[in-house]
Amino acid sequence: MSKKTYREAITEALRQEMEREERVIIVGEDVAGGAGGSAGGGEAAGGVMGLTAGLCTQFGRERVIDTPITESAIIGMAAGAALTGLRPVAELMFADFIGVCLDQVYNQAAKFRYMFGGKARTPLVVRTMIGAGMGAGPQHSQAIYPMLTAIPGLKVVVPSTPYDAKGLLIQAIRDDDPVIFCEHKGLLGSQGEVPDEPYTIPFGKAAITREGTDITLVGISRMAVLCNEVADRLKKDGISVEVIDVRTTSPLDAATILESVKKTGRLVAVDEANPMCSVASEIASIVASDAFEYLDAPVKKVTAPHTPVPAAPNLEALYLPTPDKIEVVIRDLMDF
Amino acid sequence: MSKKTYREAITEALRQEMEREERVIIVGEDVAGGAGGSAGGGEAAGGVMGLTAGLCTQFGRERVIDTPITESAIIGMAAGAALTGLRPVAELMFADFIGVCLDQVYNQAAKFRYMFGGKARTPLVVRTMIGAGMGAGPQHSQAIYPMLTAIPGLKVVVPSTPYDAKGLLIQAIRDDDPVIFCEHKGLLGSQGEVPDEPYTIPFGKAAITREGTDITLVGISRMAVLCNEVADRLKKDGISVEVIDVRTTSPLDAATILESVKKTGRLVAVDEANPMCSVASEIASIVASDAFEYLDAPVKKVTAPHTPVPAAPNLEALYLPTPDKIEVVIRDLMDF
Amino acid sequence: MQLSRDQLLSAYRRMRTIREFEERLNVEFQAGTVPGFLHLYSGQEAIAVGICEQLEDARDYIGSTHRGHGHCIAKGVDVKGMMKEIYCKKHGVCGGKGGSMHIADLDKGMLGANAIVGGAPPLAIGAALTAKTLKPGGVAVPFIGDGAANQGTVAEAMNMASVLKLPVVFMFENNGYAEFTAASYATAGSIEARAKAYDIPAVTVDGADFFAVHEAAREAIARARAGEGPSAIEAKAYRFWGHFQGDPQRYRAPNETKDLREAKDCLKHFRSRVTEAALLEDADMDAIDEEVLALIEEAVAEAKADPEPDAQSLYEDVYVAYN
Amino acid sequence: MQLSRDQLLSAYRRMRTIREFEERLNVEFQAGTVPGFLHLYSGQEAIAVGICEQLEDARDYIGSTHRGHGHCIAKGVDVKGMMKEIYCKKHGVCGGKGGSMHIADLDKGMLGANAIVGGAPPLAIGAALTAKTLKPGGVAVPFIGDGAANQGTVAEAMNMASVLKLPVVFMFENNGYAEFTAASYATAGSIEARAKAYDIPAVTVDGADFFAVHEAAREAIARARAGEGPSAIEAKAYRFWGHFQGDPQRYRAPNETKDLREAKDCLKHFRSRVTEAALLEDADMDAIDEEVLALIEEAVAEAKADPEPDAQSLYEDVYVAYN
Ligand SMILES: Cc1ncc(C[n+]2csc(CCOP(=O)(O)OP(=O)(O)O)c2C)c(N)n1
Ligand SMILES: Cc1ncc(C[n+]2csc(CCOP(=O)(O)OP(=O)(O)O)c2C)c(N)n1
Ligand SMILES: [Mg+2]
Ligand SMILES: [Mg+2]
Repeated sequence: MSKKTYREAITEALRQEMEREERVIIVGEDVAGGAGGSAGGGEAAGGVMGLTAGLCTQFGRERVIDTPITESAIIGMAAGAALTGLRPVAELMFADFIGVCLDQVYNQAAKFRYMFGGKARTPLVVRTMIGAGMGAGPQHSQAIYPMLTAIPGLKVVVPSTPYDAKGLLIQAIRDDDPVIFCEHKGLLGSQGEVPDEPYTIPFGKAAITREGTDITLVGISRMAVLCNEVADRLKKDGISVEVIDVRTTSPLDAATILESVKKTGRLVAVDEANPMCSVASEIASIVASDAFEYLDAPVKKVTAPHTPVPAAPNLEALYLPTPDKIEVVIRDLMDF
Repeated sequence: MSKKTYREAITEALRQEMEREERVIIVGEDVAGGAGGSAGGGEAAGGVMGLTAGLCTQFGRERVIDTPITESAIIGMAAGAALTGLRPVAELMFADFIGVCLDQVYNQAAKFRYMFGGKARTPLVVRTMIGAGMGAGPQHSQAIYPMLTAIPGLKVVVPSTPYDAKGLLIQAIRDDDPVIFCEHKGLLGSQGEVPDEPYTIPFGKAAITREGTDITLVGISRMAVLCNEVADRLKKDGISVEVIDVRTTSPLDAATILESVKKTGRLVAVDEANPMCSVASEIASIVASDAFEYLDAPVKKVTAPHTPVPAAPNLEALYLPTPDKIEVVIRDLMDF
Repeated sequence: MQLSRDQLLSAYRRMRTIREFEERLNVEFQAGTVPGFLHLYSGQEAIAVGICEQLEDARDYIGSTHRGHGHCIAKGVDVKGMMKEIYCKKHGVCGGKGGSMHIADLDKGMLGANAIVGGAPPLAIGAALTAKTLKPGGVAVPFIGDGAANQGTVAEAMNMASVLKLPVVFMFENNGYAEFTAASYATAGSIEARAKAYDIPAVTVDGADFFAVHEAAREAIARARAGEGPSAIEAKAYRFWGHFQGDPQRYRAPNETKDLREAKDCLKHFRSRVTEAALLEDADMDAIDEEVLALIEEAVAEAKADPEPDAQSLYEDVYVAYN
Repeated sequence: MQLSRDQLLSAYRRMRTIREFEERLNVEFQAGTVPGFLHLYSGQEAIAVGICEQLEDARDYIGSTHRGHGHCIAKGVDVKGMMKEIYCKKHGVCGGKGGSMHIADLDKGMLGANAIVGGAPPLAIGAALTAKTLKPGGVAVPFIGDGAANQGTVAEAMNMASVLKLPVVFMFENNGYAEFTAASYATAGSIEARAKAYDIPAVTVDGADFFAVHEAAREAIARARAGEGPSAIEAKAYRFWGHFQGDPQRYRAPNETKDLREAKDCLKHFRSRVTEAALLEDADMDAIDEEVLALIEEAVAEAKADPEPDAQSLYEDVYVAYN
């Protein structure tokens, strides 16, 4: 156990799984970096955010494969490799780029097993960066996991802590189904205790990160961090908030959420995505269906507005859910 | 006014708008058909379903443009043309193909106006075929509008009758924002009264197709037809069902739905899409948030299961929501 | 290269099986017994068989298209299982959940028909990556129509295969049409030139000539197995039917398909070549014709008799495990 | 073709403006005053200017990339409005909502920088379709990097433009790198050959040579205006900075950028060409240098002083009308 950043936790998970299993390979743009450059090759970057740094040196360019900028070919190649015996971890640099390769994810990888009558295994992991807050503008800041959560055959992982990032990524790599692993760029530098040895965290098991009795607050990815902050803040005012970090949006741990709401009678779901057809909407609909009798107040969600992500930092700050916005909704519900 | 099929209503809307406005053009695969063929060109098909039949003869190949099978280039070209002064209606043959061209829809066309500070207009229409029930298999049968509904900057239209198809398509063509127009393949042959002259139906205005007082049933696309059937059936048993056909999922007419639920106290949302992050979930979440005090029973949705669409007709029939399945949920709620 | 008698008989059997399978499906489709869309491969048999006869089950892969029956049969997928799948029955190779456009058999290295035009080439290069990494000498073959050749995924797959020197043979089947649109209209320039522009050696052959395809494929496969990277073959092909069954083919000159069946039938071509060279006798092939006829007859009968998939299977096999 | 004195001065001014704009942004970025990602165009000025000087505002269009400042300036977008946009301020050309990677000015025929690699070429052919339909003689120019050249969208756009004979000039800027990866590794074969494989006439020129670019562009534009369809130009380009500001460039030989600034500076090349040929004098250009310096100085000062966008604007302009 030692303090590590989210970024380090991810790199460590990749390294340990590559050490454990030869068939784990990494493919993507600049995942090694420097191929063909005038400096004479060698490891140049390890990804734009350095998350695969050092892996090419350790495992060689046969297992850490730089590709052209062709996401359909990257994800498709990884899916085809997964279908035939490798365990590829493909990097989709920014999740916003899903638009140029969605077919290979949703019509191909996610459907193989079903379409082929249960005979396929597709141990594919797509690591990708989500989220706003870095001034990266409308095409590099989106939280696109809701549309992926909707896709049968896919699993969607949204870790909020270094500990979860490592354990869930190792699970993703060992998992025999296609997994989208969403790394929030606003969390890369965040720190936490992370065991040095490999471990897995099962999919579909939410984490209760704060116990409480007055209201249930469900957070996704970086929003879970905000939820904890709000819970700690409100505790001082005597409002007991239970915080649930979903960890994976597919499978979604409805049981833990429902159990909590049955206790608290109130729900707020916090999602960085746009509001319509969001995971927050999904959670709200499940609670309104299956815990209706226990509800003491309307079911609420806090999300980004129905707008693209603006480039201007002041607008981007307004765009994002914040502890203050969440607090207002909670206080309203407590007064209901 | 005369009886027309959904298919005829669509063709008529296209023809009348092309007659009215020179800048309206059609692009897509085989929208004319027969280009370069040994029969010596001429109009050969008018789309795989014949929805653009006759238009090439009337308006010429300059305005009804056959393209290669390259959906990114088709939708992107149409978006670029829309941005610069044309009013293109692009055909994405099956909605399932969104996977190979999503970027041009969601990162490009839908974001132009916002990213460019309000200076762009993108009068783009993408007509596309959705839905299961024809034995077309997992990659030709999906109801993918939820992921499109989530996208700010886009409008999503889901007509369920010939009347709505014509009025909403004309509105779509005259609209200055990008619109996805979802034609349900199971409705193409359905008939109804349709005015012969052009008319528009505004977006964001749901239709109350059955008035009732006991329960609100909201349907999307072909599901609205099923909802009407259920309402008629239950009327005989003294259950008064109000049916709302959303007509457009973005904008979504929350006001009409909320007003109805405030009257009935009960909601079932019926969606042919997979359950997670569906439009049904969105509707349920809105009702649980904004009409909570009026609810007498849990908020329910009836959707496809979290599986791909199976090819086998018997499984496909099980996959789809049916009047029987809807009826069971309603009866349960009435007993609540 | 001179093929052995056994090789010739095997090739003829596969081609004949495909033809019979497809022609029979047409009859059944007209009778209304086959669900879904149906795209027949009749006329193109020499292409699938010309290359697949040189592939192995365990280490070689193919990626296919919506017009995939011929590719499947050529790669050794069980004909009866295929027929049941096309009928969407319980014992179909995909349990009835895939249907005509999704037949796959991973044990045979068959990565699936694919209802997304251009969907398979990225997957096929992935199988080539597996071969390169785990199965020395293995090769992957995506089949690509003249229409599909325009999809961006195909360009991307060619570039990737070239950059990573993957053991791939891009097998283009230019049958002159994509749906109702001619390749002469929609496919600009030349497919062969496109491959070459990615530094991929490419040749063009007559797809009605089994021996021409076989020879081009032999060289390309050898190159791939030797670790020298991808190749491409553009086979001129002849689609005897419409795009799908039910297509009235108004875009084609009235006699076009009839003429093609006369002049460009790979089975006739094969038969005359091998009999003229006295490699096989008509009787050899007549016997195969009979056997194949019986096989397809049985396959159809069994498919019709097979039960529908169990209701429960709707929910099965979405995931290996969802918890 | 011999350019007039005015044309030469105009071209020099634009190139110098781009260079100054970018070099100053680097200084400001290092000082931490610029938000977001920053991809500078220094070194490639002759390419944007070589073609855009021959385009008109009203009927000619360009589609750009993440490295779009140079394209914008060359197409006549207001420099001060651009600077404010990069600072994400209220009076930026996109109201601060686009930032560096999304600068657009439709009145100038500038269809937007684009943060999606390969995003713009499909849009540009759409503008070409508009030109063909509504604006006779108009032409559209997508700029495409060596990395972007591999994206499927680019292949699709080339094929579509060729099939529909659209007035497009595909302007490839091969600066040898896509991020940290060399074109020699990732871009197989030849870009020029790729265009030709779609039946698109193509040439390769030295992008440091304004006159070479100008001449190739002149021919391509003339072809487009005459209704003869698309052309392509591959310009060898030289990226003076890293991929983005902050890139330590470990993949490049230590002296590479210094050497390029010596040997491949389009401004130096231009100056020596025009002075040797006695077309302009050093003093003419020195004067422009001074004016440009002052302009950029002002642009930065105004950008810094400009207010942030109003909070309300977060919700505005998602739609023309949502009801
Ligand atoms: C992405 C996508 N676009 C369009 C289609 C519809 N479609 C199915 S087959 C086909 C024509 C394919 O032509 P080609 O590649 O030449 O193959 P062929 O049918 O001649 O075998 C089209 C347009 C599809 N299935 N997928
Ligand atoms: C679809 C997509 N993939 C990847 C990226 C990340 N990215 C931004 S610029 C770039 C390199 C582009 O290289 P090139 O086209 O040569 O242009 P240059 O940077 O050299 O001007 C990459 C990979 C992106 N923005 N969009
Ligand atoms: Mg074809
Ligand atoms: Mg480059």
